[in-house]
Amino acid sequence: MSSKTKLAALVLAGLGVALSGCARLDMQDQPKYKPQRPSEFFADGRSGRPELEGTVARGEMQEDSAFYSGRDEKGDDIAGFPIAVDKAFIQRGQERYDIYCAPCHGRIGNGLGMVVRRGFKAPPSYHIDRLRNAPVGHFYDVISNGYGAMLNYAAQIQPRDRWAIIAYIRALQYSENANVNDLSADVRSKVPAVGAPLTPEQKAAEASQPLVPKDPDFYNFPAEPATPSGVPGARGVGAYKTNQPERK
Amino acid sequence: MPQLFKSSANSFARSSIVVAVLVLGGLGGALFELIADSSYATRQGDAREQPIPFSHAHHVGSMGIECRYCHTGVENGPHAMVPPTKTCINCHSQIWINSSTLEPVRESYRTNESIKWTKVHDLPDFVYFNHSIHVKKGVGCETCHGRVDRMPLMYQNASLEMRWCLECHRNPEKFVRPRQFVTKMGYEPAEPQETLGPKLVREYNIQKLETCWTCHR
Amino acid sequence: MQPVELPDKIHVGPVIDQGHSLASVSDKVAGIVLKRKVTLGWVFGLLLSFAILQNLMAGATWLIIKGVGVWGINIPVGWGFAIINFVWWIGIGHAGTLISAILLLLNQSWRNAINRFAEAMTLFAVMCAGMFPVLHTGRPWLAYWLLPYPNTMALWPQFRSPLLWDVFAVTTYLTISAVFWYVGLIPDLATLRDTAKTPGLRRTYGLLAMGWRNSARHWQRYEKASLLLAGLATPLVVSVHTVVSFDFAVSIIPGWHTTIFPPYFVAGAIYSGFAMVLTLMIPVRRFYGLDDIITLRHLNNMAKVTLATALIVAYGYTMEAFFGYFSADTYEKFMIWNRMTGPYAVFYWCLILCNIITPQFLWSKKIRTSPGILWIISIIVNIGMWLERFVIVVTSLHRDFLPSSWGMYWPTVWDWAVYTGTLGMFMTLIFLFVRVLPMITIFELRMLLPDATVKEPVAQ
Amino acid sequence: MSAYTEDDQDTLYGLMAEFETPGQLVAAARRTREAGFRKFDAYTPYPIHELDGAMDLHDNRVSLFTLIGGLLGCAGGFTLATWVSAVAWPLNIGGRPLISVPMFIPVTFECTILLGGLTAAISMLLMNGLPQPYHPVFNVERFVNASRSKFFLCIESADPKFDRQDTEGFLESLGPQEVAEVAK
Repeated sequence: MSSKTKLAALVLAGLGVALSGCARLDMQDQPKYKPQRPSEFFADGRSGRPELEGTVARGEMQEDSAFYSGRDEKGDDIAGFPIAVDKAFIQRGQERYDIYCAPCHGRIGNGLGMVVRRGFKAPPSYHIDRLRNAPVGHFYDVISNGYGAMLNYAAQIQPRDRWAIIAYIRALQYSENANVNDLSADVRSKVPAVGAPLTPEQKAAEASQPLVPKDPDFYNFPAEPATPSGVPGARGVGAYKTNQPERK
Repeated sequence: MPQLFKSSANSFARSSIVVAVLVLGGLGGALFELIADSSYATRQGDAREQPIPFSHAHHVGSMGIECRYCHTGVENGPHAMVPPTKTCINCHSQIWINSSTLEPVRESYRTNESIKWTKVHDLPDFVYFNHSIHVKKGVGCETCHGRVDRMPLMYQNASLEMRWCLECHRNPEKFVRPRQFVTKMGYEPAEPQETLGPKLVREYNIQKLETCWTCHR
Repeated sequence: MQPVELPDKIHVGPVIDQGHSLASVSDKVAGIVLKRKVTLGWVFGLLLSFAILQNLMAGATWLIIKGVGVWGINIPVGWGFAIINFVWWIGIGHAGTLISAILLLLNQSWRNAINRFAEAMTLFAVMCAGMFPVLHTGRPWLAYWLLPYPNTMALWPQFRSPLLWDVFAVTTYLTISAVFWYVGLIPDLATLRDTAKTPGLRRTYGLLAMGWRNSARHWQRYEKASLLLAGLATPLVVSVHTVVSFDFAVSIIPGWHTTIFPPYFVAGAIYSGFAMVLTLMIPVRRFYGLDDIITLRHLNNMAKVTLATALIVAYGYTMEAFFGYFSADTYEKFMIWNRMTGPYAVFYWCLILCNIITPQFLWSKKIRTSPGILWIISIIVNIGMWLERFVIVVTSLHRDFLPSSWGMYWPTVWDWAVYTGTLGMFMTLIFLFVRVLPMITIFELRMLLPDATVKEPVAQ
Repeated sequence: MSAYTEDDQDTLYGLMAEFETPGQLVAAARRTREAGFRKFDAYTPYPIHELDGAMDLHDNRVSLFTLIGGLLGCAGGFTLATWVSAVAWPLNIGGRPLISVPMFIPVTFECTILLGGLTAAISMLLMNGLPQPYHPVFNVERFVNASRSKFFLCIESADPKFDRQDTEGFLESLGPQEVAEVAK
C-alpha cells in the first residue's frame, strides 16, 4: 500500500466517521406507518384512517344504552348510576375531573377554572339547585355531546371515566353543601364553632389565598372581543349565543 | 553523500509522527465521540419550528393544564398522541379567536385537515416504545421529557441515545416515582430516592428489561 | 545468522548462486526497483489486474446500494462466498508469516530470499480477506461497530463469540504483519535511498527509511526486535487460523463441530499459502531473472513443505470421514455421505483430486525442481484449497437438520464480482509492490554471502 | 591523552574510518574499545553479531519493554473481556457464566501479541532515535556504501578521549582504506 493510498484511505475513513455522526442511520426511518405519521398514499395525508360510518370496532359494541348514553329507553336522563360506585371509583373520578374538567369548572366545581379566568365564558357552578337536582344522565350527556360553549369530551374521556367524573361531581356538590352536623362527633369537635370570629391567623391565611391572584401579570393577555366570531363547524359554539339551548 | 535533509528535519519528522498519532488516534477518537454524542447529532435541546408556536410553558406552566388533557393516549397506548385540532378548539373556540397565530388551528378545524406538527421526540423506527407501560410503572413525563412546563417551544430534553434508555432500564430504582406524581412537573420525592426507589420497584413489580428484544422487536 | 550448511544430499544446490558479492546483490535487487525500465508486460499485467479490481468496486457498490441480498446467500446457506473467500485468503496469508517468522526462529537461511515477497503477499491477502466480513455486514461503513469502544448504545461486543475472536485475530494479524514487514523494510529502504539517483526518489525512500544509518548499535536492537516480532508472530499465525476454524468448530453444525478443525485449518492455510508463494514466485523469478537468488533449492524446499502440509490435510479429510462413520450420529453420517454423493459431490471429489492426489507428484525430486510443473501443481492446489472451503461451508449448511429447511447455494454474479475483484486487488498490489519496493530482503541476502563471514585479521 | 578543544566539538562530529571487510571492522572496533573510547559506532550493511562482543553491546531493553508491553496487553485484553462481559454488558445466555475464562483466551492472547509486537517495533525505533533523517555521518561522501558493501567506524568528538590528531593517528593505525572527517 503506498502512502498515497493510505492517505486517501485515512481521509475516507475520517469522512465516514464524520458522516456517521450527522447522518441518521438508514433504518432509522423506515417506510412503514407509525401512529400519526403522514401518508403520501391517502388524499388527506393521514396514515391513521377515520372510522367509516357505522363501523363498530371489536369490543366497542355499545349495547348498554344506559351506560353509554345516560338515557333510558324512553330517552330521558337516567337518575341513578348504571354502574356500582365505590370510593376508588370516586377517586378515579376526582383524578379525571382534575384533568379534564377543572380547567374550566374549577377544582371545587364553582365554574371559575383557569381557562375561564382567561376569558372563556364561565360555566354555571355545580352548586346551584338546578344542577344539584339534575339527574346523572344529564351530566353524562353534557360530557358526551357538549353543552353551551362546552364542546364534547367524548374523544378525551371514556364512558366509564365519565361516570366516575359524575360520581365525583356528586361528591363535590355534597361537600360544598355540607352541614357541620353531618360530620362525625370527633371530627366536628375540631371545627371552630359556627359563627365564631376567625382568629387573626385564620384571617391572614384566608387573605393570602385570594380566589383571583393579585399578580398583575396574571391577566396580562391581549384583550379579546366580547363577541366570539365563532369557529365554523364547531359544535356548541353557534348555540353559545342563546346560552341555554333547548336540548333534543 | 550529501545530506538529503536539513538538521531541522529530525525534530520535524519526530513531531510530525507525534502530531499524526495525536490527530488520528486521540483527536480522531475524541472527535468521533463528540460528533456521535453531541447535541448536534442527537438534536438534544434543539427547539423545533412548529406551524403554530405552541407553548407548553404557557399551557402547562402558567395555566396548569394537565398533560393528559391533550395527550390522551399516554396511559393506554404506545403513543401519547399529539391531540386532534378539536382539543385545541375546546378552549380556542372562545379564547384568542381573532389571533392570526391561531389561524392554522381554525383553518384545520374548518377544513378537517391535520395540522402538520413537527415530531420532536422521534425514536428510530427499529425501536419499539410504549408510553403506557412506562406511565404504569411510575416513570414521570418529566423523567424523559424534562421540564415541559418551562419550554416555550418543545425541545428534546434527553439525548434519546440507546445508552440513555439503558441507564434507566438497568437501574429503574433511580428514576421511578409514585404513580400519582407521573405527570407532576418539578417532582421532589417525599423520602430519599435511595429508599423510595427500591420500594416502588418492588411494589410495581418493575423488571430490569435489558434484553435486545425488549425494544427491538 | 550464518547459512546453515548441510550435506547436499538433502539440499539441491546453494541458497544463493556463486559469484555474488555484497555490492552485486544490493545492486541487483535494488536495480529491479531503481534501474529497470518499466516493461510492457508489467504495464499490461498491472492494467489487467486493475481492470479486474474494478469487479470489486462494482460488486461492493452494488452490494452497498442493494444489500447482501444480491449475493446468493439465503436460508439455509447464510454463509456463502464471503466466508469461503475470507478463509481462503487468510489461509494464503499464512505462508508469509510462516516463512518470515517460523523459519527465522528455526534459523533457516533459505528463507531470506523469499520472506519479503511472502510477507507482502500475507499483507495483501489479509487485506483481501478483510473485505469479505466487512462487506458481509451489509453496512461496511459501520464495520467499526465490531470493535469494543465506548459508544452511545452502551453496547459491547460479545467476548464469548468466535466471530469476535476473529475480529481481534485478523486485525492483530494485519497490524503485526504490517509492522513486521515495515521493520524488515527499513534497512532496505536505506539501501534504496543511498542507491537512487534522482533527488525525489532519494528523499522519498529517505523519509520511509526514517534515517536508518546501519549503525551497529541500531542493528543490535533491530535484530532483537526482529527476533521478538518473529517469536510473537509465530504463535499468532497459528492462532489466527485456529480462531478462524473456531467460527465453524464452536458451532453445532454437522461437519463443522469437530476438534480436528484447528490443526487441520492451520495446515491447510500453510498448504495454500505455500502454493500461492510458488504461484507468484515462479513467474517473478523468471521475469526478473532471479534464478541465482531464488534458487532451485528454494523451490525444492517450498515444494517439500507443500507436500508435508498436503499430507496433514489428507489426514484431516480422512478423519472427517472417519468421525462421520464413528460418531454413529445420523446427522454426521448423513453429512459426510451427502458430501461424497450429494449434489455437491463433484466439488468434493475435485478437491480430493486437487489437494491429495496432485501433490503426490511432489515426492519426485525431479518435479520439485522443475519450475513449470511446480507452478501448475501450485495452481491446482490453490483451486483445491478454495474448493475445500466451499465444500466445508456449503455442504454442511445446505442440508439442515430438518429436510423442510433444505436448500441449495449457488453464487450470483455479484459473488463472483467481489471474489474476482479481490484477486484483481491482490495482483494489482503485487504488481505495484515488485516495482516500488525491494521484493527480496537485501540485507539478509548479504548475510548469506561468503564475503559476510567475519575473519578477523591477526592483530599486529 | 590531551583533551579535545572547544573548536573541534563545535564543527566536528567525529572521525570516520572505512574498512573493506567485516573482519577488519570487528578487529578495529575491538581495538577502539580497548583503547578506551566509548562514544563510537560501527556502520555495516548487515548485522554483524561479532560486533556485539567487540563493542560490548548488550542492550536488552527492547526485550524488557516487549515483555512489559505483552504483559500489559495480556492483562488489558483479559480485563476488557471480563469487564465487558460481567460489568458493562452482562448478558445471560442460557445461564452460562458471565466470566468464562476459556472464552476470553483468544482475545487475551491476541491483545498480548498486538501490544507486545507494537512495543517491540516502537521501542526499537525510539531507542535507536529514529526517525532521524538528518545525521552528521551522512555528510561523509562515501558513507552511501554503508548500506551496500563497505564497513565504517566513527569515533565521535564528544568522546572525552577524542583528540583531532591523536584519534586520527589511532584510526590510521587500524588499517582503514580511508579516514574522513565527519562535519557536524
